[in-house]
Amino acid sequence: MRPDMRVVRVVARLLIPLILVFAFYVQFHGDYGPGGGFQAGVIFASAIILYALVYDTPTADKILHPRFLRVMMSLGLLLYILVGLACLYQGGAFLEYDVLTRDAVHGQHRGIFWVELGVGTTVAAVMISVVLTFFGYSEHHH
Amino acid sequence: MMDGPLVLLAIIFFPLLGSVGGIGLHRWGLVRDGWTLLCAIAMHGCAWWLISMPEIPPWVLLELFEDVPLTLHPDPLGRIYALLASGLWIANAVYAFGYMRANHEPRQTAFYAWFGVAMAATMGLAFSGDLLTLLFFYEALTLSTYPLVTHSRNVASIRGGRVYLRYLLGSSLVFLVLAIIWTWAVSGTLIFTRGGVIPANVPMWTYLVLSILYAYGVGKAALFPLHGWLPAAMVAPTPVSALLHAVAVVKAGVFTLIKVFVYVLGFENLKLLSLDNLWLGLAGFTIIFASIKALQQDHLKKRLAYSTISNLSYIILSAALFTPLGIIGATLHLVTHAFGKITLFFVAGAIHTTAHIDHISQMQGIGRRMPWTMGFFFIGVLSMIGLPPTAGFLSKWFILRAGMDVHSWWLILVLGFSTVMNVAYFAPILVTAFLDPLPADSHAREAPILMLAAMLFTALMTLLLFFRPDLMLLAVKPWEALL
Amino acid sequence: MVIASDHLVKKLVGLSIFQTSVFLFYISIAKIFGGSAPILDPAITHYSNPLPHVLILTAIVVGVATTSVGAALIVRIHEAYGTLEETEIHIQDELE
Amino acid sequence: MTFLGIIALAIVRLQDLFSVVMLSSLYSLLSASIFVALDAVDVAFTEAAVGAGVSTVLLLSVLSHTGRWIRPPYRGAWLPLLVVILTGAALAYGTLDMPHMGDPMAPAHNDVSQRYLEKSSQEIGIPNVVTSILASYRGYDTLGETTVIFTAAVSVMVLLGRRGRRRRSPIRNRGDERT
Amino acid sequence: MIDGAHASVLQVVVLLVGAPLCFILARGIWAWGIAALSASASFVMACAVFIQVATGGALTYHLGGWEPPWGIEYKIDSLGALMILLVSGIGTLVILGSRASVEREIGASRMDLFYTAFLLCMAGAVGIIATGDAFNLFVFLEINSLASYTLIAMGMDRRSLTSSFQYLIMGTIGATFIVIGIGFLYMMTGTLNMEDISIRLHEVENHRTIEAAFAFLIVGISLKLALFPLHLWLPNAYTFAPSVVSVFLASTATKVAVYVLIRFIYSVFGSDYSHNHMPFNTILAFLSVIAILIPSFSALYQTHAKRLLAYSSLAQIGYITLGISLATIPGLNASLLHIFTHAITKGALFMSLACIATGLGSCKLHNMAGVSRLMPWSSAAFLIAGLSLIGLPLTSGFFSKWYLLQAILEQGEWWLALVVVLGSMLAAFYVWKVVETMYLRPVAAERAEVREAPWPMLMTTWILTLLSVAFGVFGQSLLFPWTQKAALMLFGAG
Repeated sequence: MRPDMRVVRVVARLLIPLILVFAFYVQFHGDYGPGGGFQAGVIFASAIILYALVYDTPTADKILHPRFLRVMMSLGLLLYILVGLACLYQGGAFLEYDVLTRDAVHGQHRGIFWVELGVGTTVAAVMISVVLTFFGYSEHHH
Repeated sequence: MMDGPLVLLAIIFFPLLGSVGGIGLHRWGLVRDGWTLLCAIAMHGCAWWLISMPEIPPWVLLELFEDVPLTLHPDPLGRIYALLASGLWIANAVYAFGYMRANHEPRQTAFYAWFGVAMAATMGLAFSGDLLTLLFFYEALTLSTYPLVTHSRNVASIRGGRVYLRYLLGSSLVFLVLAIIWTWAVSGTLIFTRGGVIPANVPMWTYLVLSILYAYGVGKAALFPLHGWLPAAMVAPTPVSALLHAVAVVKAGVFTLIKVFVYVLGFENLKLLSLDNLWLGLAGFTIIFASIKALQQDHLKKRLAYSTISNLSYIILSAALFTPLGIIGATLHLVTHAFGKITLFFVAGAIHTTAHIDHISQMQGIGRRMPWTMGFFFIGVLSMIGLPPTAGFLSKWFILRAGMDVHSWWLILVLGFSTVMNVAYFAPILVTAFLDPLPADSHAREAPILMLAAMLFTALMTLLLFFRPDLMLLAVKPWEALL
Repeated sequence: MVIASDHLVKKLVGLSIFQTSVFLFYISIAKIFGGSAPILDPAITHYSNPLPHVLILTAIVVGVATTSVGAALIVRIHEAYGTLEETEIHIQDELE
Repeated sequence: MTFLGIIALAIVRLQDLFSVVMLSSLYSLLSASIFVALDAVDVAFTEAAVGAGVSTVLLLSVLSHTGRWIRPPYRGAWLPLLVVILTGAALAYGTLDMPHMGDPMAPAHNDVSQRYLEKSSQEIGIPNVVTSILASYRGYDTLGETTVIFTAAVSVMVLLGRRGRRRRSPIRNRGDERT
Repeated sequence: MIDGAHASVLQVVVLLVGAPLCFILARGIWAWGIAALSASASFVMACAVFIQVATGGALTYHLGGWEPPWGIEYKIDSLGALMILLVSGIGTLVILGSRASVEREIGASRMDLFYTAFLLCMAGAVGIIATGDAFNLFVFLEINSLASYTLIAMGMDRRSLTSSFQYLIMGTIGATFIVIGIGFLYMMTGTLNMEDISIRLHEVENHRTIEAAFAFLIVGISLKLALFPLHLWLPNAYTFAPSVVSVFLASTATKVAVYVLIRFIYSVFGSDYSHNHMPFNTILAFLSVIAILIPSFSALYQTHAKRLLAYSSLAQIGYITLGISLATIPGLNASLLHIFTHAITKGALFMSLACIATGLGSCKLHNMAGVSRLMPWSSAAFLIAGLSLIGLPLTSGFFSKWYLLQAILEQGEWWLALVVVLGSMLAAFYVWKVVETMYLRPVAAERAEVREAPWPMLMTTWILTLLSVAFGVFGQSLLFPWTQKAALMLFGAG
């Protein structure tokens, strides 16, 4: 391993948790400031990608097994749809959050929260798995 | 009365029954053949029954488009045609049994099956009560005869089949469909109506365009330059050439044209617009052209094919006088030529079977080995030329009279010319067959009994129709009345 | 530009540039002078039109999705043909 | 804006894919900054993260094993150029009499968007209108968007996934000729 | 809201649920099971919607409960309902019958991915048809497109990759054009709901921006539609895609694009604007004529059965757009009829080829010699569907062409009629090229032991084949009333 890599790794070690925290902030603060599920997902992904860059892809794969990512991205999408179906179940239209709780605005809040979470999960999982697949492919290809 | 539709159904379904049963019985060749024959006879019986029936009201099968129904409505002409085709099918079936066996043809079951389908299509065409039904059975006939043309599946037959489809399917898909939809556009109906459906106020050129579209849409009528498919179709086994390409298919073409004259365009109108010149021109030219081509052929079946082309144009020529008498003449020739020509094809097939000869130049002296066969050939030739005592004389004479009535010198000229040509291209065959010495290595011998029987029947009919024309005229009466 | 280039990667880049320009066009629709970012605040009266922003957010996502698929295809094409020059690929197909 | 033009032109000309990719990421960074200037903070945020981030990484990883240099194009590209010009002309033609940029009276800023700005506080009750439109008013679009991303992931797995990728023997390559 | 209304969104959602389920917890056959299940469910929903529309008229559904133009609206009229029925019906049939073919061409190990992509593709198509919102249409268009790229890239031949890439570039350009068009429209009307746009357009109708919007949308859609000069991606895509994918794409993809075209021409811009404000009709008619003739000719020279059919598809698109270019109600009606009859016929043809490919492993003509002896049922299906493609009487092809010719002659455009019939003659020739090979050529010795395709594939094939004949016989009562109603509605006359 080239020595300079060690420096990079140390920096990365410090950086990655910060990025993750930031990602969660963006995820849950999206109602008030710019940002939301999608941006959060991307940022989260970027942290992992950074990890995969400074370490190597197999290690990243160990932490986030491709299969696990696969499940996560599907669950994100399903979560979104489930919120919609829940509204149906409550007697509203598809994705009509008002009916989720007695108070319409509160229902909206809840709906948006879960939906954004779904988006975030899917986006993060997709981004990570896509990039890692690219890296991984290029490795066992050559 | 309900038995009208019943008979129609019977006539259309008996051949299909023959096919299906034949496929079922394919293990037992004899039983299968017997069954086919049975169906043919039953069908012919129904055809007689139909002839004896009074006018049957049109029978609507279903409404295909808004106010465009599919109807069956057997008019006198259709009945005559049905009777003719079904009757000759019996003879042809008998002949085919002999021929297919003697030549060890493969896939005989499939052969008979498609033959049955083709007959059914012919019957449907004969009975169709409107242009769309006619179109349907017309295409069905084309497609069901294709497997028969390509029966031997060798390169030549595939090529022949390709030409066959190119001409028949192509011409009908382009011109006939266009003609029919055009007819619908100007008249709003496709039902055959005596005197035509085209309203009086349409301009002359519509008639002109429609005439041309129909003339070339009905490729089966083999008007020049759409005649090429008929020689190409001669790659088929002889029974096919005999029944389908001397009777069913080609006659379906002229039959369609006559129907169009009488029921769609209205021959009176065509006469008024003096479009008869157009038709007479087309037909006359085709006759002359075909006669000359026939002279050049050495392959017997090809020569017969060209003779058929010219005879088809006789029928059109006579019908295109646009007088009742002319159309009667056409009808008569449609019948008589059938008997004569099928005889000739039978003979050609017989020679092919026993002497393995297809070309005229190789037929020296076979008349001595197969006197019966060549005797029948002689009768057929007489009928083609139009000499007594054969049916051909009768119809030619009718056509001449019709031509005289309207002083159509063109017709008389053409007819005279082609008669001379008939002599010119048939006489040499007889000379070669009877007078030339037989080559030593020839293993020609008399044809199998089944084939002889079929030839005997058709030849006798050719004579009979001359001596008892009333039989034929009896069938033609109602048709005459309708015109 | 997208179609012109002979190289698949360039095609893809060109495509994404084209899309980004379209995004710009959309956002320019949304702008209102004197308006501010559409994050509600009692102090502010004029906002830029938020709807185009939403649309473009979606469009960007679609764009990156397309890019990733295209990139994956490029990798595989390179594996299968050993080149990314369209002309060469055509030649190879001709030879088959 | 002029920067963008220059970059785009450079991308067309360049023979070095690495710099092409870098420039394209610079391009999206610039446009992101423009987005900010146009009050589209969310969009800017996303564009920066995606255009400059993810796509760049992807394209680089592509280059990592397809090589970065390309030879100059074989054929002159006049027809495509014509197409591009036509497109540009059509765009210009369309924009000629479109409402002036930033004009609050423009039809685009009619009741529809007004409603979002005025009512969303009561109906949704969150300040970021973009989020409330994204997640609620047009939530179904976002579902679609999520599906698109999902589809992309599926697609990449099909093409490059370990289990997904089928090993092709040279025969298999030409599978269509063989039977 | 009553159930029929909910079904209008559920028919998409079940597919969207099915896809991820397929993706995570399904291997091999189970993937097929889940796909079949959710597709069938979606089909049932489609039937419910259809009945709803048939009895109660057009159906609207406010997603998220926000009334348009603020929220996204689903709007399904008689045409949309019929289209959805077509798409989900064919999709379901294909999935049900596809297993053997997928196993052979893609491999059991990738079935889950395949069926996930397939469901997404289907969901996209249905979503496009159902939505009443311009931008939502774009989103689902992209779902559909991305999924199709994926499916095409799964083909056996390596050329499937390049075809897919070519399609990706073309499709994305088209989609971007559509986005630009929508942007212009939004700029002038400030709304995205199609109905709302068409109402507000009247105030600003003769703005040049609108013309530009029209141009961009038409060009963009034509790219998806593979209308003549923009058709280059289609033959490759159809040829090298996995057989069952070709079936689904050939019978739905372009049809959906035509539907979008019709939506924008009639529902958004309005027939009057589209047909009378610009030389649109003339250009479209001209392109259609070329699209009918040239591809038909090139189809004659193809040596690959699937490619041959792909070219014929281009010609059929020509017929459809020709009907639209007449700018009359009968013309539009004819186009709609042809959309349906051709979708089913072409589906049957490609499906029978899929059967043959499963048996022979190839659809090259020279490999198909004498296949009728080995796979009689598949070959017979091809023959019958082929007759319908040619347009022989009592087949669905004849049915729609008849009305097309009728509409043309009504305008007195006899030469267009000539083009149409010439097209069907060429069709006869290229169909027969295949039939001849299948029936008359001798079987190669090394293929003597090839067996008929498994029954599920044959079932799908024959259902489609029989449908394509049935619509030729009973189309007047089964199909015509619907399309007629739709055409009247689109012209604002009904």
